[in-house]
Amino acid sequence: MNNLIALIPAFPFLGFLLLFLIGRQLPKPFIAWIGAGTVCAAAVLVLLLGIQFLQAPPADGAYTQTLWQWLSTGHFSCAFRFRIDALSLVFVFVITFVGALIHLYSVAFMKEDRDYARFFASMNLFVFAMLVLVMADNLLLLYLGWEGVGLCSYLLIGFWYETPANCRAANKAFYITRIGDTAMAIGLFLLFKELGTLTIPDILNASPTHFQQGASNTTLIALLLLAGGMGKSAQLPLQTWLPDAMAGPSPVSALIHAATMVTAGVYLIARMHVVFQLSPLAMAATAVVGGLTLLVAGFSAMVQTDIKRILAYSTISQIGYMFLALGVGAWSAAIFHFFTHAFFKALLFLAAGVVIESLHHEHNIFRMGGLKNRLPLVFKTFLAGAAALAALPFVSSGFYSKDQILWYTWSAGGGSPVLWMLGISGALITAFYTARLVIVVFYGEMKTPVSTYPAKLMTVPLVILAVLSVVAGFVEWPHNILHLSLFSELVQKVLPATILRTGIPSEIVFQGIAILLTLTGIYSGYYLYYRNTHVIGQWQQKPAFVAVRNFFFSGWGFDRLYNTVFVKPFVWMTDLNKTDFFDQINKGLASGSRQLNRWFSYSQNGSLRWYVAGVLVGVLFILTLQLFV
Amino acid sequence: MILVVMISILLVAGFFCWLLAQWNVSMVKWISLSAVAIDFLLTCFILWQHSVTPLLNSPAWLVEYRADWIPSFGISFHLAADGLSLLLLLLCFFLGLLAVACSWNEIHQRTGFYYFNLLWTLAGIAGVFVALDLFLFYFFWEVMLVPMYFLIAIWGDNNRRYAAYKFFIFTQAGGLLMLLAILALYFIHGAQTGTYSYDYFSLLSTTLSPTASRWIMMGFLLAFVIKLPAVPFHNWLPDAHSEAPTAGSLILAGLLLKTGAYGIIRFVVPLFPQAAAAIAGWAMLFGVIGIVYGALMAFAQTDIKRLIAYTSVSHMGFVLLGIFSFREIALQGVVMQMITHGISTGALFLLAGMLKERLHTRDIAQMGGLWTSMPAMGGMALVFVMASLGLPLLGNFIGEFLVLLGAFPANGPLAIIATLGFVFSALYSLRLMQRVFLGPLTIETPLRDLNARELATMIALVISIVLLGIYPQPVLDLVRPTVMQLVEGASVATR
Amino acid sequence: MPVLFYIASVVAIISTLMVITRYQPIHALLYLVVSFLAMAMIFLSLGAPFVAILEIILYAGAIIVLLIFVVMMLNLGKDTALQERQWLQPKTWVGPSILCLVLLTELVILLFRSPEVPMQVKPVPMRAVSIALYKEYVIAVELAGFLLMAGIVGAAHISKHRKKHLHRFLQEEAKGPQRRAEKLTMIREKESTEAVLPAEKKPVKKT
Amino acid sequence: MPFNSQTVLIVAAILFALGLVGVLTRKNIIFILISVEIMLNAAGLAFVAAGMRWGQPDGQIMFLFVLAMAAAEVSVGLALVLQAHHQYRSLDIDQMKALKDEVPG
Repeated sequence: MNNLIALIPAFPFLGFLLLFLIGRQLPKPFIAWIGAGTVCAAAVLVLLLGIQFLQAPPADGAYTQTLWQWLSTGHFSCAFRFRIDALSLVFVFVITFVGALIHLYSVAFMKEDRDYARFFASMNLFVFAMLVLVMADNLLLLYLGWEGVGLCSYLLIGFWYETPANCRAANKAFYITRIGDTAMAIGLFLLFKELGTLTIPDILNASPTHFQQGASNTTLIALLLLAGGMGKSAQLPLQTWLPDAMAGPSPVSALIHAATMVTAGVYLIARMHVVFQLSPLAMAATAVVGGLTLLVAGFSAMVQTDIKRILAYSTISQIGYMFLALGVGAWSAAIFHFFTHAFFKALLFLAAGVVIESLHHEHNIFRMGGLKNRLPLVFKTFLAGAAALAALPFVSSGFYSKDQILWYTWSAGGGSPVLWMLGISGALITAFYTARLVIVVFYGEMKTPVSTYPAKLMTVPLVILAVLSVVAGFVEWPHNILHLSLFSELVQKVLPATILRTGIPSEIVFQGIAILLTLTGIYSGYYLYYRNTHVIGQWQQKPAFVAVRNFFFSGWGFDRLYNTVFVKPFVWMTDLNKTDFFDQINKGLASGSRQLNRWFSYSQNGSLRWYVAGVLVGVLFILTLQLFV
Repeated sequence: MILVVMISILLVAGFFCWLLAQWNVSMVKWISLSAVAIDFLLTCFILWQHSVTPLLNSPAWLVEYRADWIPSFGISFHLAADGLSLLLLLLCFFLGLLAVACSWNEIHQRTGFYYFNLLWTLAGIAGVFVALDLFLFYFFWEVMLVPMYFLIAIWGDNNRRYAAYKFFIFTQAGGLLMLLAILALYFIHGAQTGTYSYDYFSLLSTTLSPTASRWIMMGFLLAFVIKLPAVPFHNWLPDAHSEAPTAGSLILAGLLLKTGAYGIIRFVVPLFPQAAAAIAGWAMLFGVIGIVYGALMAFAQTDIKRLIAYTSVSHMGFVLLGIFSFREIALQGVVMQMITHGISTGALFLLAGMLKERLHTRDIAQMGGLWTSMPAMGGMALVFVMASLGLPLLGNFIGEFLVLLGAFPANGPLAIIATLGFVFSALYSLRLMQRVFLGPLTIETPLRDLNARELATMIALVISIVLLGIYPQPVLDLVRPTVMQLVEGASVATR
Repeated sequence: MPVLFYIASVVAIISTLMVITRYQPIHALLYLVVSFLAMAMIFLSLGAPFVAILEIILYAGAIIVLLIFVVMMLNLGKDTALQERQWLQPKTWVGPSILCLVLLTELVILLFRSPEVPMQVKPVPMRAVSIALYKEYVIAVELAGFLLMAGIVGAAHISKHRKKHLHRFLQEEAKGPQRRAEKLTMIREKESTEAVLPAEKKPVKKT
Repeated sequence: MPFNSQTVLIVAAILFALGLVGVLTRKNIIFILISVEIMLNAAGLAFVAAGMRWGQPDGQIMFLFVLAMAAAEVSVGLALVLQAHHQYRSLDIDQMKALKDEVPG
């Protein structure tokens, strides 16, 4: 099996190569076979690998395969080496499995598109890059995947490039994540300076002895890596790109901007957990960033009207939960939430894609409505996903993962009541906006007629994901209910177990509060948007409410802030110096000598008398020198 | 001897091109193509020869040729190539092939003289990369300059006279400073040892007073940073690049700039290790300024060739930063950066030339949505735009990453600022991509996508940049002895 | 002898002063003859009879005659005198004169710096001059011959052309044969159109 | 005043200065040529005087060369005068300024 793990990324890469080189000449079915088939093959391979891993774990906890020596100079050396341990396995599984489903979905979804080959080429490249990211044995290779997924995200957000807004969104996504990437690159340089290696196992082994607990350089490295994660995972303050990234096709949003790429930050922090653990400050920062983000994004999600933007803000918010969990030291809880979130959020996006396509590319939820009976299968699957997002108790996977996080935010080593408060209010908001979304879209009267119905190839992935959204949580139960924690047992081969503080109220109290708040949120959504819709209408009369709503709607004004603080001054500055300041110096030199030439030209006036006088003055000068020397 | 053959093939073929153009123009193209191809194969042959024996154990100088030229002044015809030189020769002939190929249909007037200039410029560049006699080096330095001037001044765009003058004055000013420095070194060395010689190896042993060494080094360094170019001596570059014909831009960006970097590596640091170490901080600072400033300027440009030209300024900043950090990793990165920048920027200029040929404008405001009509060109452009913003998997990333990795221990704050160049490079690169290929289609006239010749050149470039990105180890091994010597020399000096 | 010298010098200086202040060219030339004759006297008083004779023959004879010829040929008379009279106002000559005076003063001061050596007038025989001329200075004599030859040929050449000719560098550039042909046809067309026009509008002269 | 070599040279200097004044102040080319002749003659006097100071013939030989040069100069100069008269219909030196540099804009 060791020699096969390189095949996992190789399949999608092969697909990319074929489609990139000869894709335009191929008929569409061929493209679909190549595009989806390669990812499916990778998924099958991962399933086989996973079964083997679970049955007979490798001796050192990881499969590794070295392809070739990439770079070796001085005491720096890096190889194309893949490594799959338990943490990577979870990610690889999600990427290939969800990826395969989304590819199948896209075969039908993108059928009418002119650039079919380009779409699948980019998607395959993305899967390849994402796999490289999570399978990388060293941080340089990880960075390769990291940038690769950024490129694919750029390409796919701007897939319909003829609309300028899409290109702007793509550029914005790339720029903002690039800021995080740059911070991460600096972190890598610092790590290399300190440890002399970028190989992940070496770093994890050497860090505890090399770094001191809480030393400033450790904190710096951890914060820089965190910044990288913040960029990729759309966390405060680098979150503004993700809502705009919804300009891409829905499968792209599902795969890249919900299930996989945006969780790369979570992966990075989990991967580098040893470094983070050495720096309490960085851990606290991670938790605070996550906590704030989940609230900020949750509030924005409450007032959005575009179905995909709601989901985008909810994604930011859910990743905020993961960061929160990472920050308090609940490593496995974060990964578990990633696991469940990947299913239900991909499901929600795919279902939203179906809805949007069925309604003539209508994005506004207030022009939808009453779809429950028209698209019953979509409704059911969407409901499963929404339940998981809202963390409906016991029957949804989201409940199990989120409940664990909420419990640990108070009880884990890095936890605190404040963080718990953040998390729990986020849960309330999440439940509220989820209920709002479901009710506005699927209940009430129909405002736009359904024009097309989804193909079978689109509904099958929905069903599979819906089932997973329900059952994926059953692998890990709260300890006070059932002692079944398959997931954390697997992940804890790599990640440290969560350390609980002492003297904490019983877990059941927290669960009760969380369930109560979730139900409250759902009910209030139901009340405001179904039972008593005029209440909202009354509120909208009040200017204060409208102001707050607009503030939330604009994503807390971050875009405007960045526009005035960074973008406009930057553009102004570059425009100011468009003609190159240094060129002016040279031009000045040139015109100075030209001016001298003009002055001397006056002496060249063609008059013989003047020339003779010049000679005379020269002679006088020499003679005068003679006189006085 | 093989080095002499290489250079003389180019020179002789250039003459033939000039003479035969009256009778048969297409023969001229084939002559120049085959001359460069022969040189390319010869370089490959040398590399192959030395790859049979393990490279790391062989002496640093792989090929050497020495003959007296003007013995009474101690001037010899001394050519030698180590791994670095061979690598740059390979790049030189590779880009030379592309330059000949891309001017195939572009040049219609005075074709013979054009190819004469092209080949002589290439010969001059090749000579610069292998000359080990300082007089000879200066000679080749001028040989590459003058034909380049003609290339810009005769076959350039509307504002070609201005650009050509500017190019010539800048480089010539630097060249004269270098000549002064060479002479000073020659006389000081002669006064010390009694034997007057321009030979590199004998001059290496000159002991200079700190003041003399600083001034002489500044002479060399100025010539090279003008060529590189480093801010604030970069102004000739945007004009020259944007006005030159496509092949001219290709050679300027791909090769001429590399002669500056090569000069610093080969002459400035080994000849004046102490003085170089003393100004290392400043040089790195100017490198970083170049990175940031070039990127900002590139962002503001609307002329596609000027934009690419400023990206060169930005990328060459990494070279300066890397060289003066005196770390092995950084220097390896510098070499990678030189090679990959030659390829990627050369490719971008080729693309700009193709766009100019089709649209008759260089203004990106008039372009847009070209992907729709030219998807193949768009794909190629995407690859090289990504290379220029330092995407891993492509060669440029290796260069920049190694430079920064090596520069980090030498000067942390500067390296951090240089890393911010990643963000800026993303800004200008994506802006270029978006303005030209994305967005709504603005041009109604049907445009021809890449033809077979263009596709072949672009694919050759893509393959080389990807190969360098995923397997750069041969390059690193090849230049390792050179780099090690440099690092040792510098470390002795700083101690 | 000194007395002779002083008298001759005074005559020379005065007559030269008259030369440069005359308005009529012919008057100036006549004063110039006087000046040259006085100069010949000075040479004689210095003991250089050969040079004195040459001065009279060549300067006062040949060169002055040439100048007079030209003055007569060009008929430089009252008009020239009037022009010069109008020109020679104090404001035009004061400045240059002061400059020259300064020059003279400086020269004199410099001359008096060196020790005064009384002049022993000891005639150098013509024989010695001739021997030196054809022995040590023979190449210079040849060169002087060349110079005179070139002067004669040049003078002949320059005075031969009557028409106003521009140097070829100054002529209009790029006058290829094709362009000239175009011009010719243009001119012909013009002439043919003008042939239709009334006679008085025709070009008067054709060269 | 004693009869020194300086005295002779002073006379030569005075004549030279007078010639120079002529060149500088006159307008007609003929006058300028005449003044040049005066200056050449003064230079010749200086040569001769210097030669006599040492009792050597070299000064006189130099005078001969000056003479030859003056002859050539006058012949070419007068030819030019004739030519100028033909082309400009005038001998005014102030009208002949073809060598004037055009001041770039």
